[in-house]
Parts: sequence; structure tokens; C-alpha cells
Amino acid sequence: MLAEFGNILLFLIVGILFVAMSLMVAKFLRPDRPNAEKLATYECGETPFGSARVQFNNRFYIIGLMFLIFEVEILLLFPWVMVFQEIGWYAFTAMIIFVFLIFIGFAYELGKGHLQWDLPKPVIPTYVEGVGVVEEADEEEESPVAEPIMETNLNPKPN
Amino acid sequence: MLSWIVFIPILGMALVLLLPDSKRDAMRWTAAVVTGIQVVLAGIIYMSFDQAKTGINNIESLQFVEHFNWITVDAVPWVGKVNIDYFLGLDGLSILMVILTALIAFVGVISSWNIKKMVKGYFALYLLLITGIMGVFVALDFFLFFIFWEVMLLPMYFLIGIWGGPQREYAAIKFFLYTFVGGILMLLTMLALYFSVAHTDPVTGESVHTFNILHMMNPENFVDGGLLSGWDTTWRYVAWMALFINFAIKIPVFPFHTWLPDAHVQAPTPISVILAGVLLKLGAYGLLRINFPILPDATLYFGYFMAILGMISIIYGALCAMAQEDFKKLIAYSSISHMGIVILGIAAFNTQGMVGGVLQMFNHGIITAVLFLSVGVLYDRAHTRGLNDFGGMANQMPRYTGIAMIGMFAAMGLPGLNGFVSELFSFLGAFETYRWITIISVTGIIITAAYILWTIQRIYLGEVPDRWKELKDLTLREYISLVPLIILIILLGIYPSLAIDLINSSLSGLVELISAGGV
Amino acid sequence: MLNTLENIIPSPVIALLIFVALPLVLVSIYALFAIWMERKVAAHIQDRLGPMRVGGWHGWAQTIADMLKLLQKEDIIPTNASRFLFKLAPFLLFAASYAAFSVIPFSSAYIGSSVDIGVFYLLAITSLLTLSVLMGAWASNNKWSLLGGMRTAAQMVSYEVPTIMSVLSVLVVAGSLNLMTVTEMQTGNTTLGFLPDWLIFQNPFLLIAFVIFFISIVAESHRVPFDLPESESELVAGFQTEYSGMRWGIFMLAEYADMLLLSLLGSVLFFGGWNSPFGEFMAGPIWGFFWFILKGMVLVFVMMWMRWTLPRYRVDQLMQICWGFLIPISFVNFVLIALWEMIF
Amino acid sequence: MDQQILHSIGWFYPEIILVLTLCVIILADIIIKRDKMIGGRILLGGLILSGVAILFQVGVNESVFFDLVAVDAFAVFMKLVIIVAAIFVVLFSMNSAELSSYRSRIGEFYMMLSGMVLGMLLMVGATNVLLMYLAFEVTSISSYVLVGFTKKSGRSSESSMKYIIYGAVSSGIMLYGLTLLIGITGATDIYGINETLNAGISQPTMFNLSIAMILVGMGFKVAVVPFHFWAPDIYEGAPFSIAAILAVASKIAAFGLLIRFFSVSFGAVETAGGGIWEMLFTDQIPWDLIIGIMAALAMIVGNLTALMQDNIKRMLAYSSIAHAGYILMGVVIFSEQGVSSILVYLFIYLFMNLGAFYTAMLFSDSVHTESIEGYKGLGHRAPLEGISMTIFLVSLTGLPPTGGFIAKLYIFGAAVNAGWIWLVAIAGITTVISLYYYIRVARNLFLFKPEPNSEKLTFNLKSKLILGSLLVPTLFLGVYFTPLIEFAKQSITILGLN
Amino acid sequence: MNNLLITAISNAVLLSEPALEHFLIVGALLFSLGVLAVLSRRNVIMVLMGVELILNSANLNIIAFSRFTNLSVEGHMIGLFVIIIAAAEAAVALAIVLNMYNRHKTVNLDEINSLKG
Repeated sequence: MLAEFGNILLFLIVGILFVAMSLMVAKFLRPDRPNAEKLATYECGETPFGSARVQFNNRFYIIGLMFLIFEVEILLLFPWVMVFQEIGWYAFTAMIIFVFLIFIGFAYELGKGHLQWDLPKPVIPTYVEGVGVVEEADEEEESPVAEPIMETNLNPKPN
Repeated sequence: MLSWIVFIPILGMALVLLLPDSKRDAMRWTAAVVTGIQVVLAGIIYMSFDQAKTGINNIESLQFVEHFNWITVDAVPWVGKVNIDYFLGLDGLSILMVILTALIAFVGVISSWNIKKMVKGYFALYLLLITGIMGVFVALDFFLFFIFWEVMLLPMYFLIGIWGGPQREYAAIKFFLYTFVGGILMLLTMLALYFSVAHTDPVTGESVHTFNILHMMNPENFVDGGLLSGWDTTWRYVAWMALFINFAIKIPVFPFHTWLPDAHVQAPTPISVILAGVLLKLGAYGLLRINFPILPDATLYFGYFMAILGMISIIYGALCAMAQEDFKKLIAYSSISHMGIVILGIAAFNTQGMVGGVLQMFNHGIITAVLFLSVGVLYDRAHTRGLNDFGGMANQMPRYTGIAMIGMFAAMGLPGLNGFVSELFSFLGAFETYRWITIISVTGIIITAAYILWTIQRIYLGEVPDRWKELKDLTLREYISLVPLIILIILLGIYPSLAIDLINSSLSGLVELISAGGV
Repeated sequence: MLNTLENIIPSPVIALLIFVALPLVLVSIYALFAIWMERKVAAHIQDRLGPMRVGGWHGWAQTIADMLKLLQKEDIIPTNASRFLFKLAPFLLFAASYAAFSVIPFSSAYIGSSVDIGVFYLLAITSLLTLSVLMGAWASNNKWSLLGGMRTAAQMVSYEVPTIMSVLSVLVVAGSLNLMTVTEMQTGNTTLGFLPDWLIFQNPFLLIAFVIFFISIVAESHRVPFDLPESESELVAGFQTEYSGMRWGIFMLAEYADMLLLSLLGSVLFFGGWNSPFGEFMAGPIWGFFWFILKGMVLVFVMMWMRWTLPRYRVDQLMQICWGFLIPISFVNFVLIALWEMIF
Repeated sequence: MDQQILHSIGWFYPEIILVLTLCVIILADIIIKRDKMIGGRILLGGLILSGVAILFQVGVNESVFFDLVAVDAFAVFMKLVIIVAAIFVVLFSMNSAELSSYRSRIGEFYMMLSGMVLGMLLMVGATNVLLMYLAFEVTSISSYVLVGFTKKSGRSSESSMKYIIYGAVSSGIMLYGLTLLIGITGATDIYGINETLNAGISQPTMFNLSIAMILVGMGFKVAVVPFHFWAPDIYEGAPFSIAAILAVASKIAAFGLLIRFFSVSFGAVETAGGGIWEMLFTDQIPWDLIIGIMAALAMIVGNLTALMQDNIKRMLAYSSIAHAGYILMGVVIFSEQGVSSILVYLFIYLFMNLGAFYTAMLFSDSVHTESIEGYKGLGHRAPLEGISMTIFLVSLTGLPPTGGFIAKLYIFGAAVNAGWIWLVAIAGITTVISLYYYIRVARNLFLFKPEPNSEKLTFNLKSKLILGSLLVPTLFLGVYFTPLIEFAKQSITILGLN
Repeated sequence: MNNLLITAISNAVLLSEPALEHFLIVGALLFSLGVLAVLSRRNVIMVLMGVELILNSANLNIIAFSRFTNLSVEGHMIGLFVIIIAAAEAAVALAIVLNMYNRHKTVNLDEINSLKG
């Protein structure tokens, strides 16, 4: 058994070796003439500005957390799958209960709209007598997640 | 009977609480009626009291006994059963105190008539306080004793803290903390006693730990291996000391006295009366009821110690009183001095001294009540208590002066008034046991005479300052509160046997019990 | 297989190395072929011819030429990048992708490592792909890259849930995590009397499971219509923006390897792996390899087909499909499959 | 096996009911949009049902789910106490102004709360190390979220973060200790551990290490010095109702866990008279002394620090640390007497501490300050509430005739009887200290005049009823406590202490 | 045969078959590192990583025990649950950290000190 795991290790090693080898070969073949322009970060030809390590929409974290929960649940289902046919109805019932409980939580998330990817709300300019055109921000609703914390607006939006 | 006298103020309290806020007079009258009933009950008790019965550690010779199981837990035999009794009883030790409490409580209500602030809360707390005090004097189960003891704390805190003088908060919390420290010490000792004492039930034959004070007095009831079992052991001394500190704080004896002047000065007049008249007696009573009979060996061991503390209290209190500018503070310190006499008397371990001590407790309660009331009379009119602010009151308020002077003279120990009798007995008893200490202590009497005469001179004699020309003499209500006390002062001065006969046999029994501790 | 190798080759160590390197040959050849094929498929779908010059017949050597070009290209690491992570990412990506092949039974005679936790291991190690993509993206210190990386991560982790749930559905029926065992279960020709005994035919709900599985693996290997991470028109190739030369080639290679891996997994789980569709006819280790690769390639072809047929989803639609649609269905389906198993 | 499972389910109704309650709250929260407080009502119903189900377990002694959970008198007592506390906390939260600005997600509050209660019920019943840890974490994780529930407040988010960091670290350390213990003994249920340990401890060093680590985790949960530092911050940041449940139910559950774990795992079968600590005296590490020192430190630190607090929540937090010290005295003794006095203490502590938190909540909600100085004169503006708060605080001090006195009496008595005089002395002294800060609140309530133009504070009937139902037991238990003592005694017979 | 290789590798690395002690030592090291991270790091995320290290060290312990002693499958079970708990805890912790960042604009523990007393 341990030897089988050894094989997996060898696979990993072979994979790494392959990459190393091809990069090595490339190193011998390729030119190496860097200059500042070449080494600059690519931003569609513009001079790069600021750091790229910007903050992201909370959505991504929520997805991550949700994924974590589901992965963990699946982790529990794996052993169950293995013994399911041996144990029979009892195992089935247990799984049903388990999946049901997770599902209820999931249904809550869905029902509350926590998994909706929020789309930008158009700000409609209105005309106010004597003031002119104002861009009225929507009333701040309590977002299901904490307020977005974007410093640079990099929220992936549809075109 | 005893339950009634203890719990009737609670009924009164409930009544007061149920009354609407506006009916202030109804509240006052309720309190007066309730305490009046107490006085009547005390009178009945006095009438039907059998003077020959000893009491103390003998259940047959206790009177008005009410005894039944209150809390019994016998599910698991870890330490036998848990047994807490509802056990009230009366003997020579407590009869005077009960009468005193009833009387002073009534007088207190009369003198609180002019309380204006939050009348409802005041009388509710006042009546609760009275229940606590009365309960302590009649409880014969340590647990019950402790509960009543602690019940007094909170009402007192608020009574001083809300209705007191300018520094009331400080005084109240000081009083509270001091007494609470003592309470904790007593609690721990009580627990240690509880686990050391097991009473064998005569009916079932099983051995039961008990809080019953009478059972604790019997050396045979101490179980083997208990913390306080044995005779003359260190733990017994420690336990005695813990209890003594608790009671000494209440009395108060010299190093534990500092709360007293603050509390007295800040408390409103009726509360001062209760405080000095009754509350201080609790300490000495506790010593006699708990320390002396339960731990006689330790009591004898610490005899000199008590006597010396008594001596210091007498002289120190008197000297401090002499230095006061404030009338109320002066009386407060004089209380320390007088309670020192009590300690000295009961530390003598002979019947004379004991009788002197107990009688002094009663007498001082009455005298000091008169004194505080007279301060109150003055303060109500003049709104100052400075001794130097007054003068010539004898001319301005002659009747008041007469009454106050009787109180003053009684405090001084003038023959013919009650103070003389008890002090005499105390010193006589003490002289047999501690000669030199007594001799030194007697000088305290001289100092007392000095400051009292000086006070009389400063307040009542001389010229009336212009600003006091308007002062009126006593009102009817003040008469009602003062006159009965004055009558008692004189009556007991002339015919002390009225009181002595009540307590004599009990105290002889107690002395015997203590002498057994020396064996 | 290993024994045979050991017999041929004198040194056992070398034999072992050859043994574990065999899939590499397959993967490389496949990658070269698939890239060429993709171009051809694309061209033909769009009524073009695609690369025609290099090599000869339909420009079959085009990808080889591309590879040679890649090898000669300058390797640029931007100044702002985190050099270590930047270099590490391709290694991790390919090694993880390749290590996953170790539990795939290529034929009845060849499986790299027949550990009992095969599928579990496979799913676990493919999670490293997400990590390495994100690593490369972050290390590039480029806004496009990071954005692409984040999208990739979000997409891959989201779709991992329905993938695994549909895999689990199969495993409920199969009762083993070892893919070799799973394949062996599907030998025979009994279902309904005429169909091959493949799992997809054994249980009606497994058909649904397969659909979910297929959709999910398309998204997992971020191909159209789920190719948002590298959508060239908006993100300039996403997480790969800063990679060039052979490093980029490795990324490409790994991506194709991933696609193959998931297709092969699908063929094992649903289509009988190396089993012949005709029962005993054309069975055996060599034929098994042929069938297996064929099934895998069919799935790959379908993916390519989709690429040139369907438009790209929006990011919110992408997530909605996964969380609002695939995951609930996969759960219900999972329960139903278990129920079916219990009853029949 | 099926038989065993079905049998077990029969004794598992309280927990099952809570799980169902949780599900129903979730569904109701999605479906019913208008009535936001529906979750609270459902939880209330679920808790009551669950409490009734627990009542059916009185007198039962079962070990269910293959020795995972014990349904015995001890568990029943603890569960009842926890359920009562939870019911009160739900009532508090429905009356709380703090939470009213979170109406849109109050459903989550009740979900988490029911999860927490479930965890606590399991904590007191668990006889398997794994389930113990799981229950511990279920409780903790729900409470992490609940502490940060009012997330728009900076304090709340900060406190929940501190809580999760301290909590995760200490539970991690406890887990490490548990794994060591499991490794040494080769058993995961505490009966098995006991059996192995009785045969002799092969690895004393590792064994002691594991006990120390387990104590870290449990010490954290009961907030005893030196693992207390989280409590004030967390209580201050958390909503009142959550601070209350942390101070009461969570502490009770942790004590239940601790008592069961120690008494069963380390109970010496052979030396029936030796007590729990006998077995633990390997390598002469006096664990009882160490726990005694912890208790003493808790009393001293808790009470002394409470003196300096101006925030009522912080004050109550330090007071609850001190109370953990008092309760821990019973653990030090670990005789039947000690443990039964712990139960008595916990029961009374439940009412008085909840009462204190509740009145504090009422005042803070109406005058918008948590500062004790800000309470000046409030006793005149709201006499009933003021008096109640005074009574609760007096009870916490331990003055007769309130329940707090009985609690202290029993625990002090047990300690005196067991000969821990120095510990009792410290307890006594610190009790006096505690008087000072408790009475300070009463002082501010009553000894100051209210602002001249301030109105009377009015509270609705519901809040008065809640107050009354806390006040009555606090007072009643001070004068008549026989049934409680009997109940407590019967509850611990199962532990086989002596 | 490939057993031989494994043995060779493991010999080279550990000079012996891995035994219980080795796992426990690694576990203890991980635990110490975790505690060190918790104590020395001021970044919340780092602290949480330290916590994960602690949990994993416990996990390693229990798995090792279950492999080498008579603990059998129970150890694995505990390991599984610990992973789950760790995940749940991490999920909650990250959410809380996120929320805290929104309020305080920092993830540095030293800078979060509004609660004092």
C-alpha cells in the first residue's frame, strides 16, 4: 500500500522534472535581453500605475467560505459512500438527515439572496428644482454581506 | 409569640409598600402601630416571663420556644442530614434586649415623623431593619441568627445612605463593609462549627449535623476529627477570634470602632437612635450568646485580652469624646466608652460582672437614645450640632434642658439613675477578676464626667446667642418619644431589681457554663 | 505492466521511472494533438480550413512548430512580480495535474498507482490547480492577472462542489474509491440485455449526474462557455498575462492535461473506462487503452465543439448556474441515486 | 444495532427537538417575511418543548448512541438549567433595543442561539472525547458569531474577533491535550479512559501534560484566571443577551463538561475512598492545589479588577470571573458535597446573574449608556427595576436572605468541611471586596437624585413579568431551598463520588 | 521492488521506519510552531494560520496514535471531525475578520484595542 503512495510521489516528481527539463531546454535556446520596458507590468500598453494587489469584492470571500463548508460536508460523505451499501437503510436515513440539514442552510443562503452576485445599480440622475441635476445615491440598504470595501473598483461586471 | 414580634414589622412593611405614594401619614401611622404592637407584645412577654428559668443551654428552661424543622435534606448521607431549624426562644439573656428593641423601635418611629424624603422607602426599610434586629435577639439556630444578622445590613446601608447627612455615602459604605467583613468571618466560623457539631437525635438515633446553638454548647456533640473539636485547640482560638472580631465590630471595641462616629454623625436622628440604642447591643449579645457558651475554653483564654480591649475602649472613647466639637460625634464616642464597660463587665466571668454588663447594655440603649433624641431636637431647630454654637439653652428651652440633663447625668453614672447601677456592677465584677485593669478603667468615669459636664456647660448654661432666641420648646411628639425613656431611666435607677431579677439566673447559668471551660 | 517492464529493462529503478513516465508521453502527445485539433475543429466549424502548411497533411506539425517557437522565446519575469511564486506556479500546476493521472486506469494492465482512495486523491490534488493559478496570478502583480486569478479561483471552487457531488453519486453505485475497481465493475454487457454495463446506463439518475458532471468539468477546466478567467477580450488572457515563453507553454500544457484528465475521469465513472462497448469483442489491455482514450477524446471533442458554438456567460450567470442550479440539483440527484440503490 | 439506535433516539428527544427547531426557524425566516420576530417565538417554543422532553428523562440512567452520550440525572439537571437560561435569554433578546436595529437578520440570531443551546446540551451529556470536543466547538462557534452579531458596532466586531482567536487557540490546545490522553489510554470514551488509567498510567509526563492542556480549554470556557482575559472584552462588545448567556449557560455547560470528564475519567475504581485527585497525583503534581490556586486567583483578580470598572458589562464580566472562582472551589474538593454545592451554586447563579444582566440591559437601553456612573438616580426613576437590580446584586454578593447566600453557604461549607481553610478565607475576603462594587451600582441607583427634569422610566408589562420570574426564584431560594438541594444531590449520585 | 525504493528513501531520510515517536515529534513541533505563530504574529490571518497548525498537530497525533496503537478507526474518525471543525472555525473566523476589517480598517491585532479596562 505504501508503495502505491510511493508511485504517486514519483508521479509528482516526474511532473516537476518535466517542467524543469523543458524550462532548462528553453533556457539554452532562448535569448535573454531584458530591458525596463519589457520587464514592466503589462497594462494594455499604458504605463502601469499603483499596486496590483488591490482589494476585492467580498463576494469572492463568500464564495470561498461557502466552498469550504461544502467541501467539508463532502468530506463527511466520502466515508459514508464507502459503507453505504453495507449498512443499508440506517446509513441512508443518516445521510438524508445530514444532507437535509446542510440543505436547509443552503436554502437559507439562497432564499436570503446571499449568493446573488450583486449587480451594480444604475444611479439615475434626477432634476431637483433650484439645485440642478443630482445623482441621488440609493438609500443604503443593509447588504447581506458587509459593505463592499473596494478601494479600486475592480468588481467584475458584465460588459 | 416570638414569631409575631419578629415578623410583625415585615407585615407592616408589606402594608407600607402597598400604600400609594401620596399617603404619607398612613405610612407613618402604620409604622407607629406596628411598633406599638411590638411594645405591647414585649410587655406581655415581660409579664409572663418566668424569672427562675435559666435558659442558655437548656432547652427545657427556655421560654416562648418555637422550634420546628425548616430545611431538612437527607437524600444522600454525605455528612448526615442537613438540618436547619426554625428555632426561636427567650431567656434572661435576651429578654431585656427584646424589650429594649421594641421600645427603641417605637421611639424611633415617633422621631421619624418629620422625615420628608421618600417616606415609603424609609418606613419599609426601617421596619425590615427592626425585623432583623428582633430576629437576632430571639434566634437560637445559628443559621437563622446569621440570616437575621445580615438582613440588617442592607436596610441600614440605605437608611444612612439615602436619608443621611452630607457625607452619608462614605459613612454608609464604611458601615456596610465593616459589618460585612464581620459577617463573612461569622459565616466561615458558623460553617466550621456546623461540620464539627453533630447532634444525636434522641428519637431516631442518627447523628445529624446541626446549626442549633444549644447543641453547639454541648461539648459532647463535637464529632471526632471535626475542625473545632477538642479543647483549647488553635482552631478553636481562631474561630473564637473570628467571631469576636465580628461582634467587636458591631459593639464596637477599640480597633474596630472607626465606622461608628461616621455612621452616627451622618445617620438621621432616628437611625442614630436605633444604631446606638439597639444595634450596638447586638455585638455584646452575640458574644454572650455565641462566643461564651460555645467556645468557653477560648473565652477564658482570651479573658485578659477582652478586658484590656474593654479598658482601652473606655478610656479612648472618653478621651475622644472630650475632643469633639460635634454633639453627635461626642455621643458616638461616648457610646464606645460605655460599650467598653459592657465588655469589661462580661469579661469578668462572674455573675456580678455579667449582670452589670447586660444591664449596662440595656441602660446604655435607653440613655443613648435619649441623648441622640435631644441632639435631634436641637438639630431640627438650629440645623447645627456644633457644641460651641450653643449656650444658655436652659433659659430658652427649660423643659427640654431638664430632660436632656437627666439623660446626661445618667450617662455620667450619677447615683439614682440607671447608669450608676450597671456601671457599678460591671466594675465590681471586673475588680474581682482584673484588679488593675479595672482601676485604670474607672478613670474613664472621671473623664466621662468631665466631658459631660463640659457639654452641659457649653450648651445649656450661659447666655443665649441672639440667633437662637426664636427656638421653641419641646413639641408633643417629642415628649412622647422622650418621656417614657426618662421614666425608665429614673425607675431603673431607683429600683434596678426590675431588670436584674430577669437576668440574674440566666447569667449565673452562663457563668457556670464558662467556668466549665476552664477545666 | 510494471512486471513486464521489469522483465524487459534490467534496472528496476529505471523500469519504475519509465512506468511512471508513460502517461507523460501520452499527455504530451495529446496536448500537441489537441491544440492542433482544436484549431482544426474551430476552423471547420467556422467553415475555414485552419493551419494547413506545416508538416503536410492538414498542417499536422503546426503545434510542434509552435512548441519549438515557444522554446526559443524570451522568458520575461516582470520587475514587480514575486519571483519565487511566479516561478513556482507552473511547477505546481503541472505537477499536480500530472500527479492526478497516477490513479487513472488507462487499461486493465496499466494504472500508475492503485491506491484505495483513488478518486478522493484525484479530487484533492486537482484542488492544487486552483491554488497554483491563483499563485501565478497574484505573483504576476498585474491587475488583469489578479482579476483573472480570482475569477478562476471562484469559478473552480464553485464548480468543484457539483463535480464532486456527481462523482459521489457514481460512487454510491460503485461503492469503491479505486478507479480500477470502478472500471472493473462495468465489465460485461447486461444492462437491459443489450447496453454495455456502464454505470451511466445502470441508474436513470446517473444520466442527470453525468450532465451535471460534464457541465462542471467544462467549467473546472475553464473552457467556453465558462472561460471567464482568461476571456481574452476583457482580461487579456487573465492569469497568464505576464507569462511568456515556455512558462506560458507549461500553463497551456497543464490546461489541456486538465481537460484530458477530467474527460478521462468522466469516461471511467460513466462510460466504463477501458471496457469495450461491445462486451468481449475488442477487449484486452491494448484495446482497452484504445477505447479509454477514445472515450476521453470524444468528451474532449464535445468540449471543443461547445467552445465554438456557445457564447460566454456573464460572471453572475456563471455563479447563478452553479449555486442556484447545479448544486441543488446535484444534491437532490445524489439522494435520489442513493434511494434508487436502496430500492433496486 | 438498529435496536440500539432506536432506543437511543428515544432518549435523545431534547436534542432532536432543538435541531428541528433550528430547521423550522431557518424555513420560517425564508418564508415568512413580515414577522421578523417569528424566529424568537419558534425558538421559545422549541426550548420549552425540549425542556419538557428533558423532564421526561428525570430519574433515567441511560448511555445512548454507543456510549456517546449519557442521559442521567446529572445531565438532566444541567440541561434543565441550560434550557431555563436559554429561555430567559430569548426573552431578553425579544425585549432588547440593541438588537432591534438588526431586525432584518434577527432570524440568524435565533438560529445561532439554538445551535449554541444544542451544543451546550451535548456538552453536559457527552461521555465521548470526540463528542465532547464537537459539542464544545458547536457552542463556541455559534457564540463567536453571536458575539459579533451587532456587527455595525466596532466594539462588537472587535470582541467577536478577540473571542474567536482566544477561543480557537484554547480549544486547539485542549484538543491537543485530548489527543495525548486518547493516545495514552487508547480509548475515546471516558469510561474506557478510566478503565485504562485504573490499570496504571504508563506515561505520567504525557498524562500530566494532557491534563494541563485540557484544563486550558475548560478554563477558558469557564473564564477562570489565568484564562479569563477574554471575558471582559467579549462581554462588553457582545449584546446584553449574549453576554448573559455566555456568563451563565456557557459557563454552566463548561462546568458540566468539566465535572463529568474529571469525575468519570479519573475516578479511581479500586480506591473508592480516594477521590478524583488520587489518580491524578502522578509525579506528585498536586492538581487539586493547582486548581485551588486558579480558583483563588480568579476570585482575587476578578473581584479586584471589578472594583475599577465603570462599564456595567465589564463589571459583570469580572464578577462572573470571580464567581467562576467560587464555583471552582467545588471542583477543588471534588467530593460529593463539593459537586452538589456546585450544582446548587449554578442553579442560583443562573437566576441572579441573568437578573443582573437583564436589569442592566433595561437600564442601558433606556438611558443609552452602559456606564455605571450614568445610572445615577435611576432607582428613583424606575423603582421596581432599581430594587430588583439591587436584590440581584446583593444576591451575587451573597447576603441573606437571597439565593446567593445559600449558594455561597454551600460551597463555603463544602470547602470548610474538606479542610481548604485558606481557600475559604480568600473566598471570604474577596466576597467582602465584591460587596463594594456591587453596592456601588445600588448606590448610584438610589443615593443620587435624578436629573431635575427627568421622567419616570416605564417598562412594559412583559419586561416586568420577566423580571418577576427572575426575582422570585432569587428570593425564594434564599429562604426555602430543600428541593433544590435534594435535586442537586440526586443528580450527582450517578457520578459515584464520595 | 518499489518497496525497496521507498525503504531506501525513507532510510535516507529517517534512518528507520517511521514509528509513533516520529509522528509525535512532528506533531509537537507543529504545535509549538502554531503556538509561536499565535503568540508572535500580530496579523490576524497569521494568528489563524497558527491556530490551524495547532489543530493539525492534534490531528497528526491522533492519526499516528490510531495507526500505531490499538485505537483503530476511532482515531481516524476524530481526525475527520477535527478537519471539519477546523474548517467551520476558519470560515467563521474569516467572516469575522472581514467584518472587523470593515469597522477598523486593519487586521493588526495590536491596533485593535478599543475595548480596555
